[in-house]
Amino acid sequence: MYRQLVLIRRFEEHAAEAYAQAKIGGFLHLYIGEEAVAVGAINAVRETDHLLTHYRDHGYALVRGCDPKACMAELFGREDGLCHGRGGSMHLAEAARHFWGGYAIVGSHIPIGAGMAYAMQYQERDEVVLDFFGDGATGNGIFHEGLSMAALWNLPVIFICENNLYGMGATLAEESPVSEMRIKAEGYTMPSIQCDGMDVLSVYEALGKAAEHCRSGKGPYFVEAMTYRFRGHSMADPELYRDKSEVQRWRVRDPIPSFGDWCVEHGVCSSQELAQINEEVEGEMLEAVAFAEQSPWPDPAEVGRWIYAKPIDPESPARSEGAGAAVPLTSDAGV
Amino acid sequence: MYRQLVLIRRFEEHAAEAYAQAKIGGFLHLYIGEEAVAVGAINAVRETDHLLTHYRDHGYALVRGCDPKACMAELFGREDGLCHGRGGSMHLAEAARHFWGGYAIVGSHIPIGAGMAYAMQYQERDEVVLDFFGDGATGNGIFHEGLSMAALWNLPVIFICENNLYGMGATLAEESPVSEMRIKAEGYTMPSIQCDGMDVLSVYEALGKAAEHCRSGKGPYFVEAMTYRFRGHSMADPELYRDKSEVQRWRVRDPIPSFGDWCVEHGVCSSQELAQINEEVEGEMLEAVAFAEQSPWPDPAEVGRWIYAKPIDPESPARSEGAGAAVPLTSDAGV
Amino acid sequence: MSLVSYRDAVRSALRDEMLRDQRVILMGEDITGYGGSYAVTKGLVEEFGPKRVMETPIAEAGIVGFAVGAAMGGLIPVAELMTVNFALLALDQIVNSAAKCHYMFGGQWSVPLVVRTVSGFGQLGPTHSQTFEGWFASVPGLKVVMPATPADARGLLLAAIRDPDPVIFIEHSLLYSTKGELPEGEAADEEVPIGSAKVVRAGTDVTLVAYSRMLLQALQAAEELERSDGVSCEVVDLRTLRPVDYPTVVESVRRTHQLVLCGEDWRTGGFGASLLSELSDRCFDDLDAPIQRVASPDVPMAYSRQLERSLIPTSDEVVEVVRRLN
Amino acid sequence: MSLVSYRDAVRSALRDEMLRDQRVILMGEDITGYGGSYAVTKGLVEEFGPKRVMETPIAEAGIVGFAVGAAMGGLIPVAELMTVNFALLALDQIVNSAAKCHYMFGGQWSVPLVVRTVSGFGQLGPTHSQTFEGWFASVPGLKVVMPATPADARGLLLAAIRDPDPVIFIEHSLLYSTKGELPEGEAADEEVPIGSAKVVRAGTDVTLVAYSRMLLQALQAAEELERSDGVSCEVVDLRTLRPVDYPTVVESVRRTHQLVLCGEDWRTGGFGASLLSELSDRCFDDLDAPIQRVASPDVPMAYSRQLERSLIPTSDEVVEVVRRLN
Ligand SMILES: Cc1ncc(C[n+]2csc(CCOP(=O)(O)OP(=O)(O)O)c2C)c(N)n1
Ligand SMILES: Cc1ncc(C[n+]2csc(CCOP(=O)(O)OP(=O)(O)O)c2C)c(N)n1
Ligand SMILES: [Mg+2]
Ligand SMILES: [Mg+2]
Repeated sequence: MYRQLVLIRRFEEHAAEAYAQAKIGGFLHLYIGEEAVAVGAINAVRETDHLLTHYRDHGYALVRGCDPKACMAELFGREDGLCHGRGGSMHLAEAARHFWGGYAIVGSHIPIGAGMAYAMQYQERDEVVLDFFGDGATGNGIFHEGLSMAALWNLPVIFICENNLYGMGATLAEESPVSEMRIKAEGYTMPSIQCDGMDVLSVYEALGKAAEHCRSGKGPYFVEAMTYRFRGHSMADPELYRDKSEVQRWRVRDPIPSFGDWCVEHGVCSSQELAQINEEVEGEMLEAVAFAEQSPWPDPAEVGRWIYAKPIDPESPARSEGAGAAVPLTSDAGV
Repeated sequence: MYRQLVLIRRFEEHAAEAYAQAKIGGFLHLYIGEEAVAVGAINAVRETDHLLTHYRDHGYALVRGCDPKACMAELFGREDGLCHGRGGSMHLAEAARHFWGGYAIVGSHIPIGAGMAYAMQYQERDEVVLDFFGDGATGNGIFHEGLSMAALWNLPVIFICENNLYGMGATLAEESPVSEMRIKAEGYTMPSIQCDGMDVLSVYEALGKAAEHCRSGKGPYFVEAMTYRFRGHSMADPELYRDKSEVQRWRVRDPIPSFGDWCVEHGVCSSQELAQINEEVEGEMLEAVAFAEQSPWPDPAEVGRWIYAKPIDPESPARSEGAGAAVPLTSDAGV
Repeated sequence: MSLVSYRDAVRSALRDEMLRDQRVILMGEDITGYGGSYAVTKGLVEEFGPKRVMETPIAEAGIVGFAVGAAMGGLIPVAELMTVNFALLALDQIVNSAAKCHYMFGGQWSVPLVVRTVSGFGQLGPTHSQTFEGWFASVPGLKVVMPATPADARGLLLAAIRDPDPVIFIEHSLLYSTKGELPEGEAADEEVPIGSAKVVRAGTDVTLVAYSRMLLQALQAAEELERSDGVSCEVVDLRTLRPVDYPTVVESVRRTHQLVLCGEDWRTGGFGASLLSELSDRCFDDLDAPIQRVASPDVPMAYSRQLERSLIPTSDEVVEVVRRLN
Repeated sequence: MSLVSYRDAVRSALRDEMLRDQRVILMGEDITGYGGSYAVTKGLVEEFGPKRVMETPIAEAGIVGFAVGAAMGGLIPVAELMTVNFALLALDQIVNSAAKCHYMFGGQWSVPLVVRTVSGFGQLGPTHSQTFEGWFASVPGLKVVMPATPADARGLLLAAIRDPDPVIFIEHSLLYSTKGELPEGEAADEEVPIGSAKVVRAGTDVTLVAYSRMLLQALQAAEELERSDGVSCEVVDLRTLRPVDYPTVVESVRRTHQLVLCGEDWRTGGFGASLLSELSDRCFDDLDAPIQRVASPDVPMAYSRQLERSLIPTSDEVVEVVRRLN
């Protein structure tokens, strides 16, 4: 897990650098400071469990084992990107790893996660769904609809709210009538737990509990991870809405050194080993950036590809029905 | 209040009859069985307080004092209708009485009520908003957004959920993870109260409390009135989803005779007086129907009127700017 | 062959696909105990149980989002949105989730999802009588069909359910009780291919393009014009609104040199406008006169019977427009 | 006269109207502490306080519904929806509440409301780079404006705030830093009337109709065509998309006989299609060639820089289209 924390951190730092060099464009939302949530959560569940997230999605991808090279290439908009440059930073996904992607319309993936959990329940598959979103997302009606349905039908979905105290620039007090998001789960009589999102073990423990609950057929669970992003909302954020001193106070609780210390204290590994990990990861990241930079641009002639799984062209005399995948691709993609 | 209960009941019965004769078209949602809610609630507040409701809206209009003739004419789609036949049964409104209308997109008026309450708070007007909707509406995201905002900004709005156990044909158990809607208010830490929607005094009392709370600046309040509709959801409803015996059980609790009995028992009036009221109201209703029938149809040449308050016609050389109301009509309409 | 209603044709397609494929599920408001607000799903929950015929909360966006997730998880959801007016609430999920997933994730998975909804009117008032097919039809990633006959309703719904992409399937409330023949035997299982229009009446003087309820109006007008004016109308049923089968229309216009588009949508910005825009280019040299449209005036649908009548396009209007052309 | 950015022009209109009229309030996501996602509202909460500049939850439908209610209660809300993509979530409230109240309640009250939102792109990916102005412009009850210059941004926003009807005011993210002159002195208070287009460049050979960012592309193309080809383009800035000022366009075409419509919307069903549909009828006899469109291909906007570039309409494309005409 330490390696994963560092992996995310270094990935994000390199991404920020590439963004500053205009090698990455659009919106870039860094996960720096919040790494413990993805690491703790995803390690607490099985590889076959499903993940959906918001746009701040690099961390989950990396923890799930997506190739950092392909992730970086996606940010660079290249053909070797995880989604062939179509989606970019906000839309990483790898179906084969049950990582169903980052969604950029705030909250939109909340009912999607519920629906996927229904598919698992229906097919009697022993898999649960992890649906990550922010505190801001809980203000949207789609949150309510998704949670209502999950509770109503007792679905195996864990809603993980990363409460990082801000939407973009809106403070909790400005965006929500309650400052603890798990209170909102009460309206659905959904069990909830709060954990320390700066502490990978606290998250791990909470998710273990939630997953057990879900997997045993007891229905959805709500996890609130209290966390903080050290950087702006996105690279475009001037951060006018908070004091540097506040950020400093949170930086003291940086999840990486504190978990590193814990590892050393508990004899999990030595500080030499940690340093070694840092170095290895840094090497990997340099490789990833180099890979991304050398990856070819997608061919503009192919820009219309993938609009449909089964394109239909009434213009062509043969009518192209039958072309493309006739069977839903999901049946292949599963497991 | 007894007169109002009877007024609604008789109005609805005549409307049903006219519908059967195809004099009224479209959707017709009767309020029969639920009369005590509108009567108890609206009498508990001031005339200057504001009302918004869903499409099952005849009752509120009548209690607020809208002319039954104009209401019936609206159902008949005539020019003398409350809204000149443009809106019909689902969209009665009379701004001068602060009755801001029936809305037919389920839940859509919930944030509208919050916004209106904000306008009152902003203008330091001592008026509160009553926002009526059904149990089904609480499943929609717009409910969540409206309640969140009202709670966040501490607005003088009373949300009144008429829990009549069904959406259209969906039972509470099918549509909601909780069977008491006031539990949903907890997620916004909004105070709530449940009352007996078949008992006009119970509703009256609950609303009195809620209105006092709101008017004293303590923010929104949630009232759940447990009630039942004796007729189908609309005239088109085959009522396949419930037993006649269930309806019979509820009919025993008919709010009108029971409040009549209460009045007699408490010496408010004699049963002769009640009979007299029934007769008078029946006369009024016959008049209303006759009025509606004789009211002219709106002129089809005028069908495009009122699309805009300030129509702009780039086609006319003079350009029609300046025509129509330049000042928002609301400033006149308010008290 | 026996006559079957449009309503029963839709139901038969749902039922047969549910029998054929365990992955097919239905979900929507009032589709179980109530039997469907237009009685389309009547009896299905009794036959297939509540796991496959799901009563939902009144949460249109949630319904579609949920269906997207269920589709990604291996099911084939057919979500009913009670009317197209309420579909506005789900538009984000339709446009940004259903229509985008396959593209934005680089073709990794598709979203085999059908959204069934209903267009129509009948004194339903300003918020319940709108037509938004043009909006759906403008979105890359969606397929949009709008059948006019029971046979097409069945055949297109089979195609929609078997299609790996999200399909918006728009029925018409005033067609539910119309009747027609359905193919029987082996042919009963045949899809009507998405993306193919059909010449339903041959003619030589004017091409009328229509879909959904307006097809019936166009056919009626064609007969009237034949009888009274000796004008021969060719009538094309568009059936699919995205992708449009332009070749079939263009071929027809090449013969008739005159084109009238018939829809119930608002004149400004409706689907007909989109159609006209493309066809005026493709048919420029073949056309003797500007393409004409029959459409609704740019007015919210008023409740009053008399006002509504003045706003709904009818066969008479089609007749008039053709007469003005000739 | 000094040059002012489009961003500052919008802000100045907001600020001046807030100073002039206590009823004007702003609401939206990240418009206070963050300063507005495009920095338009920067400084306003400091000046007017949080009662008049309201930070909202991320609840687009709720925001617009709330604004409708506030308008009915006597205020004049200017609601910001961060981008037009998120406006989909509020579409029901825009179409069924804001646009319908005046009509369906028989003219009893109006809804003086402005929805400010932003169109644009820049590697924002498939869900964040869409153009929906055509959808808004098809709805009776709405007025829709899309200014291209700082002066029009200011003048139209003044008009929108003072208008008793709901106005959809669409800015363009790539225009915020462009600069232009604003009227000063008494003229500073003048509205640019909603519903009036403007001939911004006179010409004799072709009429280019554009709005928002595409106006700049059209002007650039016009210069290039003048210089390289000796083709004289008249350029019309539409400014208002509902109601469209057809007379100004028709008059221009009467002189030039050729018409090119320039937009960023999808070719199929976009606003340009609606425009073309109406103008092909109104200009049928004046046109020497079919009306041409510059529009986006029917493809979701891909993230990758190279792919995005291939999808965005540019002045080069305008030039090419005009050359093909001539
Ligand atoms: C529906 C919608 N509205 C607005 C936005 C713009 N937006 C992107 S992220 C964001 C803040 C989200 O905050 P939160 O849910 O707390 O997530 P965080 O970024 O803090 O993890 C906003 C307003 C959006 N993408 N989608
Ligand atoms: C957004 C939306 N979805 C669906 C409908 C159709 N519909 C009208 S009333 C209704 C049931 C509402 O139930 P509830 O809120 O309990 O109100 P009740 O009629 O029982 O008072 C439904 C589904 C609608 N009008 N709007
Ligand atoms: Mg946050
Ligand atoms: Mg109910």
